[in-house]
Amino acid sequence: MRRLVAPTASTAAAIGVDGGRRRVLKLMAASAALAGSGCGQPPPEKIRPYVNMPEGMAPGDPVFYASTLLRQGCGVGVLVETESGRPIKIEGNPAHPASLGAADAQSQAAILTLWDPERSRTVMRGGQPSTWTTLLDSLATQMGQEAAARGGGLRLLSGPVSSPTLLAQIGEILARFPEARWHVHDPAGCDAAKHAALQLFGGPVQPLYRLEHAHTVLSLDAELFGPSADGLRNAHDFMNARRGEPRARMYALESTPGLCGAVADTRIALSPAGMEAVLDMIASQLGVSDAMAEQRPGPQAAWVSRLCTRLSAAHGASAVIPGHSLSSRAHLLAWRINTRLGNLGRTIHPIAQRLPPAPLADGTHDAAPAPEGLGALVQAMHDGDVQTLLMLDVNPVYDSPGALDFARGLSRVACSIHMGLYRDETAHASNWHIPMAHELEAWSDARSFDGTASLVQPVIAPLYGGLSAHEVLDMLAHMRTRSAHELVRAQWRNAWNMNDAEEFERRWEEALRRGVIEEAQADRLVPIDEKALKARLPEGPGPEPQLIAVFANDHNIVSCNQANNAWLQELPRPYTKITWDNAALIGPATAGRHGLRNGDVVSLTSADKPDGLLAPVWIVPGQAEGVVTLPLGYGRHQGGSVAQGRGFDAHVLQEVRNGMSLRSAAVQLRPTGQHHAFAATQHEMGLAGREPVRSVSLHARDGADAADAAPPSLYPPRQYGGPAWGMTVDLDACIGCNACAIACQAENNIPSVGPEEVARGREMHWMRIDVYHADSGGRAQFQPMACQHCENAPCEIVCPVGATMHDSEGLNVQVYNRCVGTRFCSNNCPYKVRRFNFFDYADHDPSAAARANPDVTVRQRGVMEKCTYCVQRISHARIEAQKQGRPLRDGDVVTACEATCPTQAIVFGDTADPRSRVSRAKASARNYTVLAELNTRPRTSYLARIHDKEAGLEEEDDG
Amino acid sequence: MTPRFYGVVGRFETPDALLEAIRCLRRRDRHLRLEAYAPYAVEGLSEALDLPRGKVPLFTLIGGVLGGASGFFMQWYAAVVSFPVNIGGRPLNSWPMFIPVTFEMTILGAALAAVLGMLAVSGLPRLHHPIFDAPCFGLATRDRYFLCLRPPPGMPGPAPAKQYREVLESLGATASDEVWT
Amino acid sequence: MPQLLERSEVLLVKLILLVPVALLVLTVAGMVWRTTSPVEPGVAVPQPIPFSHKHHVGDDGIDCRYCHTTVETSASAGMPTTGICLSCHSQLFRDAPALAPLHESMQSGKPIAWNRVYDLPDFVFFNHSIHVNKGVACVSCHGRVDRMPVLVRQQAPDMQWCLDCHRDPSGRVVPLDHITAMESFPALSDAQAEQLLQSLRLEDPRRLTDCSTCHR
Amino acid sequence: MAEHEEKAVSPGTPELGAGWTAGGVTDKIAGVVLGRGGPWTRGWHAHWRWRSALLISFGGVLTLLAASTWLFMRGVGLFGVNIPVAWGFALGNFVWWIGIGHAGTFISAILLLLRQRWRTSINRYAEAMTLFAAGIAGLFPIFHLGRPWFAYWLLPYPNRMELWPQWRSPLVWDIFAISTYLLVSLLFWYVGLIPDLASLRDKAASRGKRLGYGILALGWRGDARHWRHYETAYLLLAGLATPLVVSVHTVVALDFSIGNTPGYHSTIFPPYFVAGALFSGFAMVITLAIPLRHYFRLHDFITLRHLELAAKVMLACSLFVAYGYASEIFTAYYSGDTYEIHMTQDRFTGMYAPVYWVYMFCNVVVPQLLWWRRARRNVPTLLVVSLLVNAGMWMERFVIVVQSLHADYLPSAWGVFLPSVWDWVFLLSSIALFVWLFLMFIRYLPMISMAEMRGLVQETAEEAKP
Repeated sequence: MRRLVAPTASTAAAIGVDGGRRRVLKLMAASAALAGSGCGQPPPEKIRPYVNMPEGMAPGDPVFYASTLLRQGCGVGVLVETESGRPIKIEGNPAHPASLGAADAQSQAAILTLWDPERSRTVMRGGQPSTWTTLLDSLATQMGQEAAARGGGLRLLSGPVSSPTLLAQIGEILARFPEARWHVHDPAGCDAAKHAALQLFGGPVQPLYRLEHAHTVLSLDAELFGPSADGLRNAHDFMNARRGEPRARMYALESTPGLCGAVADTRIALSPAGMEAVLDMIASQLGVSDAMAEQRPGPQAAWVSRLCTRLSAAHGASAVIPGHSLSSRAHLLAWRINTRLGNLGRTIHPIAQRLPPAPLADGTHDAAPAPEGLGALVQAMHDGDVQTLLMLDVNPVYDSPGALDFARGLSRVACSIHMGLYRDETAHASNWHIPMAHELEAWSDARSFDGTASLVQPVIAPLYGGLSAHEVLDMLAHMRTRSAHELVRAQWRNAWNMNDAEEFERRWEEALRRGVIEEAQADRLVPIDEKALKARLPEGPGPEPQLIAVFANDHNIVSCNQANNAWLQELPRPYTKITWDNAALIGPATAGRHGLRNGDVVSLTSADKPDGLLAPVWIVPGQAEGVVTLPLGYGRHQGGSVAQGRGFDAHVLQEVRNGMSLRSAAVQLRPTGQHHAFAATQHEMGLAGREPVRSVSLHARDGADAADAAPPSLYPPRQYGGPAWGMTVDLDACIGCNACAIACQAENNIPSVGPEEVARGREMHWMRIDVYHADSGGRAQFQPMACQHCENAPCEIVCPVGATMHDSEGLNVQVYNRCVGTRFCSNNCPYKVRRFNFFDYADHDPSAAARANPDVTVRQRGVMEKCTYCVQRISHARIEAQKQGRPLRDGDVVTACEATCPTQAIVFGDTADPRSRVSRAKASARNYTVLAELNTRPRTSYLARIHDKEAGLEEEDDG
Repeated sequence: MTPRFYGVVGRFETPDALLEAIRCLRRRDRHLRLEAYAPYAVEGLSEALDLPRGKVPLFTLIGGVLGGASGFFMQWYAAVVSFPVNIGGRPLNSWPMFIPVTFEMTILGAALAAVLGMLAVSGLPRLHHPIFDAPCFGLATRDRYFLCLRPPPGMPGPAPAKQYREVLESLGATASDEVWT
Repeated sequence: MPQLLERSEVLLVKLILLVPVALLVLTVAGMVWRTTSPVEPGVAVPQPIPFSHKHHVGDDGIDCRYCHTTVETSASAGMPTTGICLSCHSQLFRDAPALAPLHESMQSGKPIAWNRVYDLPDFVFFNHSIHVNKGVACVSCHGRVDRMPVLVRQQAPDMQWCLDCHRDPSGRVVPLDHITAMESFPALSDAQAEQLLQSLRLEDPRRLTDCSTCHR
Repeated sequence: MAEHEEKAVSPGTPELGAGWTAGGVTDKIAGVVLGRGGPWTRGWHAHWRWRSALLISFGGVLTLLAASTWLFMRGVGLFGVNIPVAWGFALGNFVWWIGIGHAGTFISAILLLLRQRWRTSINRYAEAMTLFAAGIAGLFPIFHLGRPWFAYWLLPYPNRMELWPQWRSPLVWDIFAISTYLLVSLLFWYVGLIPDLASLRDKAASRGKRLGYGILALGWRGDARHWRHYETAYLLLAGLATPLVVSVHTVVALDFSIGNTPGYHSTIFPPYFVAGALFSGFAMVITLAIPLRHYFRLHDFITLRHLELAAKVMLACSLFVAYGYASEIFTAYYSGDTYEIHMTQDRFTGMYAPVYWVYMFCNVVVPQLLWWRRARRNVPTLLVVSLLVNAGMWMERFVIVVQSLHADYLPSAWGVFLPSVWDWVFLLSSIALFVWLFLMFIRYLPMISMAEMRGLVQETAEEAKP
């Protein structure tokens, strides 16, 4: 451990975060002192003040920096909370269009990756530790040769790139080595969509959704609400449209339950081919399809025509959104339908993907040709045309389709250089590995999904000696090492072509403060190519195979860099509640046909891969029958102890057709008789005749009451002098994205306990997202469930030592240092929201201590814990208000879950103040409390979901 | 120091013999100092010796009352005066929930008082006692019955040992011995 | 039948019989001791630089806030940075051997490692700024530092001790302009005291004695 | 005065064999302890049996020590407990042992007040059983604490945090109830022992034993005054212990019925727990009586009548407990409460249903045998029945504690409890500890009250006189 720790400390010292180190020591000392008995002189502590105090920083007061996190190359704005120079928490950046103040689970968890002691620390050569200088030397010679060959053997492989600086640098390299090629590998992306767009627009174009203008949305396996670069924004926009009049409608066709299905007015389980058929039928009804799709008789035709009428009724305010699993033909159809429905430029903006500038003779710039895909690179590697390959933050050896066999190609490359956060599969297969700096450790910039440029601002010096991609590319292009900081500033100085240094500094400072450096231009819409639109469609899909595998992005682990993140690993998947694992998801009927139960291991084989892979199944209600969904991102062999050896690698079965890596494949399924024990956090998803989740019909929104009559009490209600904190959760707005759960974990130092403990039912999440399968359609209802802060708290009466009690603002307080661990409170809690430290779960790694929120106690073994309504934030706000001699205002206290929620489903505040947002929410007729009959009088209440009868596609609602 | 005369102890074979002897002696002189020893609680023995009722019940009562009162007071003081907190919205003085502890404390106080009182009034523990010097007194805890005849306090003159022995043997004591301290 | 014990021995035995009683007493005593603060008061803590509060506060009359800059704004009072020390000592006693670590720190950029004097358990969250802003004088916790050549821990930071004040702060607060004053504040007339309390807007003792006030 | 000469000899009654004199019973019982004329030297082999039993059980005791050390080092996570099932074996064992610890005081107190003669020869060892069982029961709540080193925070004592126990919690009531119960039972037992200790003092050969027993006897002389106060005190203790017995298991029942968990929250619990306690208690009395009378040839003292009467009490308890089970089911359905009904159905058919049906068989069906006099007077049958009842009662506690918790209000929170190996280690080694303590007891203290037996001899002899 010490070997791992040393660099942390030294780097921290270098940038003077000794306050941080002090806290590190303090926490470690604490854990040492607390362990075992509670007595004994505390170990002597050092206080290390700054040598010179950085301006605007006071020890003990958090400082927020605006920065940007990358999601598939696109930027998502965040605010990073630092405590004495140590980044400890991530919030959304309200000024950034991709965040609007919200942050998703992946962004929240980035803090853990940042501090991950298993990140790569040294330059490696052929598996041996090497140095940056040796790399430079050999690189110099290598590039010399390349220069001679005009870069004929030089290849650059990266993920999708939006950073203006990086694009410029790539442009430089391509200019300097005309024969060199740039390839982009985007395992989480969708080649079919790109291909379709290429055909229609003649260039790389991405659809940008403007759901706030949408009234009727048809999602076909689309991961609208993330995790992706635009997920937060889509969720936010769609929920706003839902709150408006008329209420926006969502129709979801899904092969496996996704977040859209949960909020859909009608959700229908269909295989990708089925969805394509639906698109065909819609297209032909709208008359935009030359191929007259065979009208399938029966109910499907019926609801498709209803759907069609609804879509065309909402002309210009509808959106047909195909997802990854659909073929490029289906995407073409979708574009046509959207064009016909007049959605282009309204709800769907086709925007051009940014390309590196290619300098022209006259000094002006032109866009370089679009990057090639992975297929072309592998081809070149097999042909032996690649001498030098630089791989920036990609892991193709693991996450490229098995059909490509990237590793074999790579072995034929003379000089392969990998740069990444971890020593992953590709790092081990390459000649060189360069540790990369985390987004929060190095300067850069990025564009969001809508083109807004923001700065990637480091909040701490590289903890493990990582380098920035800019520095490496600068090396490649000019054989010099300017700091990323200089490079980025130079880039923007040119972009603004400013010579006035002062003016530049002012604008730069402003950009740093807001995080946004350049607003999106609205005029970047790409016109659709009419000819291509009219062109004949390719042949429809052949006869559907009996079983088709769909390769889906995992809900939590989207990129390889997130795989070693224990928070994301332990975060239950929205529908299966599986942690630490991926599973082959199948429908009940399919399972029945093969006689499978949850956890039975099956072998999946395809025509190309007769040996196939072994995968345990999980039966999901609402899964399309005949479809087995295989989440990607698991079955890692390298890349950290957390990532390795979990789940199965579905890439093996992934096929490639004319350069596109396909998202589905025909497979055969055979039970093996083996069994795999999953660690799931929720076992019963039926309602068992209870009403924890409720819904009211749309038009009774203000009429009928969702709440039960409050039972009488023997005692008069307590009068609270000051604020009476309370919370509401809007079940109609909750999309089950889990962001709140991770935000809570990050804010409150909640440990992750590992798969074994989860399997024993000992997960520690204070905020758990319950899922109930309300109806057979598999349309689920999510319910964020944390401590309800009951007025008549059952937990408090039974605690023998008064470790849980009410404070004068009505909080149900848990006093860790008083708790002896009888666990009686948990037994008596009807919501079972209390969590217990059965073992010493707290992470005692110094990096964890440095990461921990210093305002929240790190809990000892044997004590109970639970949601505190972020009491530390309440005290902070109260103290600030008191110092200013003013009462607390609504919004002064924002809990971690509330802050991060993309749809503002969670509202927290003072229920004693009738004008507060929470009081207004509680006044709604949809407001109800769970298990009210027990007379616990919870402070947390829920707003019943709205059931829009008219929106349904079912027979009876028709007409 | 010169040994003082404690009394004469006579041994009897059966409880009836003992009781008979006591009754005779009492008939002769109400104020004789008699001590009877038996291996179990012989019925009618205390009546024969007309022993006082004893204070053990009173002690027990006091112990119980004290225990109960202090028990309730402790809870009331802790919950209402010393550190009042809102527990599950219940009143500070939720007396119905204080009853179990109060009850247990009552029993505890009473029981302790009963036992300690019993020991106190019967002068136990007393590990050294002249009567133990009497030969075969060990049988008093097996199956023999002893009667000790003691001189009235501050009786002048020589010890009436011989006279006492005759009296006891005449009353059916199978053996009699002098006890000196 | 012989006596079990002679008179002399009886006493001994009775003493032995007292042992269990003694044990009981000891355990109770032990319990009380276990919960006493492990941090004893009156301990003088040596420092890398023999810094004298007596000299700086008592003789030179430097205000607490000159060095403990964040005491009014932040949870932590803040330890003086090397820079602050040097703001005077770049002129005064610059060659004093005692100050060598100071200059060394400035050159090397490595902070000076002071030894902590007041250490609260990690589950206690104490905020200097709110106490200072509510009229709790420095001296009321830290004592007459102006008389301490070497800083001495004034008292054990017991919960009991915190509660004394939190239960009834009224008598213990001073006007804000006396916060850093060392000599005790002259007694106030009732009217003045009343006015002082109003100006400070102290919170209700019920809130001040909530667990959540100090424990999170 | 010839008629005074002949000693009282027992004529032979259902409670006491014929031909016993006061001296005889004293010698017989004291012999077991003092090894004079006792089975330790007799022909048959109680001695080495006792030794080997002691060794084996001591092994168990060491296991318990080791296991608890490891438990305190690693944490309570060693047990199978989780959220929602936060209480597991530990609490089940606690209730079970406390239950066993009830028969003793019941016998000595209530039967004394009811002037039941058959109490005499079984109360002493039953009280010992009570003490040991209650003591062991007291260990389990500490084992199951998250931070056992702070267990003393449940006691009111002066502390620098100025904090108190939370008096509304049944666990605090437990602390008081159980410590009171232990203390009072100890006093009761000890007071009963004093005259016997004196007997041992006077019979003991070696100086060491005389001293040991002598000091414990506090110099008891059998003085008439002593006997008078002694009897008063003993009777008062009985009077106090009687409500105490009832209160203790009532409080234990409140641990559950105060809670709002379906399956816990039930007003029938106190009486039904008390009955259950006596049920298991008497089962244990019989379980112990049978080997005792066999190995130590106590057939004249612990007669078939004793066993039969104990069996009758057991039968009565079984009926009461059965009523408890029935009323639980009835109220669940009668209340129409979703949660109660679900819990009950889960009991019938859920994953813990097998345990449920087994204990139904052990606690309700099996004891019905005891309606037949032949069964009641047949020692092997009694042994089997009592063992089954002991097992059955443990399973009942297990189901009440675990099954109620594993599926309560919100389906999303439902979970499963599976015992870990440590759960079993603690259960079995606690039984070993009990056995070990009991073996030590019968070796060093009279397992039957000699003083009372002497009284009984006299009493029966006089009754027999024309």
